[in-house]
Amino acid sequence: MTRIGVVVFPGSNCDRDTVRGIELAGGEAVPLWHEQASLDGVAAVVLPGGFAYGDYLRAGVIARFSPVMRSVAEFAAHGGLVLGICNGFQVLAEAGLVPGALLRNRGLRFLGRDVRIAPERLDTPFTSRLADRGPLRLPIAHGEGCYYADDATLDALERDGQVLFRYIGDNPNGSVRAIAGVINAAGNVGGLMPHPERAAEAALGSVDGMGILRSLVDAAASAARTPTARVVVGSAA
Amino acid sequence: MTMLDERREPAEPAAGRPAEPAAGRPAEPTERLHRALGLTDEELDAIVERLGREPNDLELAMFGVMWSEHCSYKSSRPLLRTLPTRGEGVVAGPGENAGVVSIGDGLAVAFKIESHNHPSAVEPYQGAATGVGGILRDIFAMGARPVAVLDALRFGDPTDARTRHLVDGIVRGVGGYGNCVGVPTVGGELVFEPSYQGNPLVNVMAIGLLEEGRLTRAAAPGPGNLVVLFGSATGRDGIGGASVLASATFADGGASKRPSVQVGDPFAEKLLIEASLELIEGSLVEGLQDLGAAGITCGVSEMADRAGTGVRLELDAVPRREPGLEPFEVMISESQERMLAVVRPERLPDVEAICRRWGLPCAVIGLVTEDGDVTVVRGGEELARVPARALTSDAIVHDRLAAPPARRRQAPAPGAPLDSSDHLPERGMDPGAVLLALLGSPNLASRRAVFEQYDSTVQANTAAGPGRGAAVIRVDGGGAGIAPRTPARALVAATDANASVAALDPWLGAAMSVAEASRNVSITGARPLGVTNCLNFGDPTDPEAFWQLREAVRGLGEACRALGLPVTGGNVSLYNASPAGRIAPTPEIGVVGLLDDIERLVGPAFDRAGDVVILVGRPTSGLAGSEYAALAGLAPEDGAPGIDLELEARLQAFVRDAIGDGLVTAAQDVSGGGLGVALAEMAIWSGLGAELRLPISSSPAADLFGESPSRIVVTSRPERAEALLARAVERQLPATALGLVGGDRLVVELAGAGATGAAEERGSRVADSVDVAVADLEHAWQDGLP
Amino acid sequence: MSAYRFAVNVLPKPGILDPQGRAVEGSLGHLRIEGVGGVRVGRRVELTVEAGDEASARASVERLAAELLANPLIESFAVEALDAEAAPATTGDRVG
Amino acid sequence: MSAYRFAVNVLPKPGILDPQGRAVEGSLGHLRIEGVGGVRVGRRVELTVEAGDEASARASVERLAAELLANPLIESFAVEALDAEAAPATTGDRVG
Ligand SMILES: Nc1ncnc2c1ncn2[C@@H]1O[C@H](COP(=O)(O)OP(=O)(O)O)[C@@H](O)[C@H]1O
Ligand SMILES: [Mg+2]
Repeated sequence: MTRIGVVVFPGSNCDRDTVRGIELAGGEAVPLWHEQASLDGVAAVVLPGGFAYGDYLRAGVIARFSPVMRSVAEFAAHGGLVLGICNGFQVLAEAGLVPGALLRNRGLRFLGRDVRIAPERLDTPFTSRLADRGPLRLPIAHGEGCYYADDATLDALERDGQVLFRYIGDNPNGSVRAIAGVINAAGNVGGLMPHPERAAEAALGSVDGMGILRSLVDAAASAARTPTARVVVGSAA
Repeated sequence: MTMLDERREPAEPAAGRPAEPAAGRPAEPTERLHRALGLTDEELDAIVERLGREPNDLELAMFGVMWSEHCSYKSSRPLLRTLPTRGEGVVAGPGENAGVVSIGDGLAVAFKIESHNHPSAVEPYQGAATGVGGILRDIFAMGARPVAVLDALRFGDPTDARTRHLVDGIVRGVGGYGNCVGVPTVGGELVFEPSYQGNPLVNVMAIGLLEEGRLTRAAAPGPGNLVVLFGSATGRDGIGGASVLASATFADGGASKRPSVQVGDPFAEKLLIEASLELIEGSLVEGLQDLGAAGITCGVSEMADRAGTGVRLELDAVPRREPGLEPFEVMISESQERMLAVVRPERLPDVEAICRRWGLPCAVIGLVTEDGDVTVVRGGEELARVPARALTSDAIVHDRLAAPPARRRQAPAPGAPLDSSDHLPERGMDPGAVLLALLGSPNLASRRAVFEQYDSTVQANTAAGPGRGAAVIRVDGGGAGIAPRTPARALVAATDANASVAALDPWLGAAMSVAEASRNVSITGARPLGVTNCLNFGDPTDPEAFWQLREAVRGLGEACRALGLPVTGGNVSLYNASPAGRIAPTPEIGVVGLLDDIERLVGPAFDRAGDVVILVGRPTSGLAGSEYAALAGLAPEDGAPGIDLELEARLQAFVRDAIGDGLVTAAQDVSGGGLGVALAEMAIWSGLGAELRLPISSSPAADLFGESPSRIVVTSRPERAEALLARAVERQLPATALGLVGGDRLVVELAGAGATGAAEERGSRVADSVDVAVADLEHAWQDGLP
Repeated sequence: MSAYRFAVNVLPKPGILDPQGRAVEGSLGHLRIEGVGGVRVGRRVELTVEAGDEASARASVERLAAELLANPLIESFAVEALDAEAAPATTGDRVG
Repeated sequence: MSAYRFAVNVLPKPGILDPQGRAVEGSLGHLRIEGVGGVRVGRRVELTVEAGDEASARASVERLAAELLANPLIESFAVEALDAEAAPATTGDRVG
């Protein structure tokens, strides 16, 4: 089974949910403690939701300096697959691994509700298993999810296909151009605010998140098969 | 002066008590001090008796906090003893940090509700936040991983600016803490009632899951074991009224340096949860206790008392947040996010390693002894020595006076014939317009604006979150580190308090609260396991307020016995009053139930067009205390509706069994806003209308909008409806098929003698039926919160 | 009438727990910054007041700070006069 | 080694949306405060640095501000020297 790392920062609180989501999608989840520099040879890394280090100053900012994140940055620089969910997206943005910043929600309140997002592309490691570009219903739960980048950056993102998801209808946090998720220029690092791992079981109301998780597991599986990825993983370890 | 926790006794001499020292007692400094610390002269005498000498200042400070109402239950203890606490599966009951009930397969559920009313009135955000933090610690101190929070909130006038400020801050505080620690807030209440103006209620319930073998007690067994403090460092938080002790020694008005407001650090709490559970998992602790009110004093004395041991504390070993703390400050500080563990010496290195891994300071601050005393030493000098018992189980108990109010309304006996003496404008009313007004009223409208500020789905086990009846949390679907099981089970939880009825009749209000909370659990198909409760009442030295408390506890106990529910824990909050008077007595009830198969969960929304709508139960008279009466601005003279607890028990068993047998497709209980609102919610939540005909017993208002208990609406597939109705008859429950689900309007035609003529009499266009588009119902309901 | 620009610095009162400050201190190790301590995290609010003279402008700011910007139970504040120049070019609608 | 105390003022860059600033402006009406506008809400972090001289202390603070306290995409910061007196006794207590 493909091994996918789930980083555990102090204050992560979706790590167990993410482990479970990855397992439901057919992957093997490997917890990665924030103080470890080794990525244990995983084929992909997920930064889960939560409040890493309390998120007190600015969401995600302190996490960026942890030993594990230095390795994740190196892993990503060598083409390793990284997905950030909610707080994980904030950490990626603070670390500069994806473009833009996540500001406080426009309404200045934490928001926990279901939203609809639609993928812009189906040819990324995070969306390949989605059947079409139709909307997915996923929960959000964040206080700082207002995506921001300046106009020039946004234009470039749109041009280069780096917008991963957009909110459909309700733009809950005031994100510019209704952006709910982005990928980096190389296409191996992605982040989104909604929680696919909380929409992975019918008993809990929705399985719309499974497509994203399965895409990741697929992409990780093929990365694990390619020798370059192995080298990368080894070098990060 | 009052202290900033739930201790609210006036520290000044009570009215009528002489301010001068009692006769025969010299006016020494201690004499004045004890009153400033909230202790009466009688209590000081009791302390001297227990010690066999005068206490010193530090000891007096320890007694001051421990003999507060909040810690000692000195007024309520005799009443609480009357509650039924034993029941199937109860493995920990009152007296522990939280109640624990076995749910089979080696798992157990821990749950408890607690108030943080006064701190929230003073500083809404931090008060509510630390309220959440405190109750969570009670749960994981038992060895349980917290899986859900419910917040029951009560405020005064919803349009008042101060109320808005309180609602805003308290809701943000609950969310700010719960969201960060990663425990979903899955339910609760939001009620507006004038008596809470100036004294909001913040009652928070938490639920946790544990492997039964990991059940941990808050005891300090084994002399020679170490007492370890871990978590945040100790500062001057929550010193409050006791800072009089400082001004005695600090010339420079040091009291101003002693902040009473406790600030919560949910990040620290999250680390504390993980570290505590890891310690328990590794069998590294002999006992674990959270520190809350009365801080270290409470923690060590309770742990020692439970084990029949003593604790010798080395004061200087306590890690400080700032220099210069005085001994009494260290001993009673209410700094948040701290835990006490009792550890065998050989396991200390492992304990330290886990704390270090989670970035938590940890220090050995004392030793378990055999002598039964809490001893405080500093550098070899003994600063205090008090028997642990004297601080806790042997604290003073007061026999308070109870007196019913001079004039009180009686509830009609159950089954009393309905009449139309309500003096409400029911004849000639337009029931559709009343229904819309009720749906849009502050107490019945959608609470979305509040619960959307909560993370209700973290941990990925929430099958039903806030907003639609009871909360449903999956137990063993494979998440939360619990082995998956097929079928997966679920916990179902609800809180309720019928304070408006309790204001008329505290016995009845408490009994109805228990019935309603339990009913909300039963209608999902779950079997209620136990009750936790938070008794929010007034000044116990006021005989009328104490009578209210006594009656409510009696109602609570009787209802629990009738429904077969053990009371596994709770909390008492007294002195709830504002200058305008005391609050409506508020017996907040939390019920947790177990659903054996989450796939069989039945929800309150209509399920499918064509389903048959059946009303089980029959309305009884009495509109007093209803939302309808509040809306009409009337205080009906006919009293509140009564309750037949035996009928209630039968009704709940009926619906659980019918759901278990697959006869039910939706179930909703009739409570606030009556049958009309119950049906409207079923329609709104499904987007489906219904075509119904309601036989009126005699009064359209009582039938449609009355809130008499023991009624539920169920739906079934047409082919099962007969069986369901027959089942009701078998159980001697009145049941009426009202019509069918379908269409996009809610139509309720009022039929029978009581209904006809209302329109004629007025000679107007007024309708004898409800006929409203579901979209309009939804619109009124969605936008009703001011 | 002239425009005066002020800053209001709001900080947790001494003795009050400051979780943010603690979090920053906790992260210093990872940043490899040494010798930093006593971190307190608060808010800074900058604003412009139109008033007849600086004294009355300052009085408005003091009131605003006491009633809205700081929570007197747990925070203290200080008002600081800034160069009027420091006013940002545009910031959105002026109210009041 | 001496102790130097600094403040770092972090504010949203001009042009960046500042909903908190708007919220403050929105409540001015209720408070009946007139003539206030251009409100920007940011953070203020006060801290003490032990260093050989002020210049090297300031360099540490600048680094901390640039890397941790402010996000250059959306915020700008300014470092301000304070009286060493202003240092609170101690605060931090988290280990590791
Ligand atoms: N209304 C009540 N009904 C039953 N038990 C109660 C009630 N109030 C308090 N208790 C029990 O008394 C004990 C002491 O309560 P409390 O001091 O609030 O506990 P803690 O300090 O752990 O929060 C607890 O076990 C609690 O469950
Ligand atoms: Mg406790």
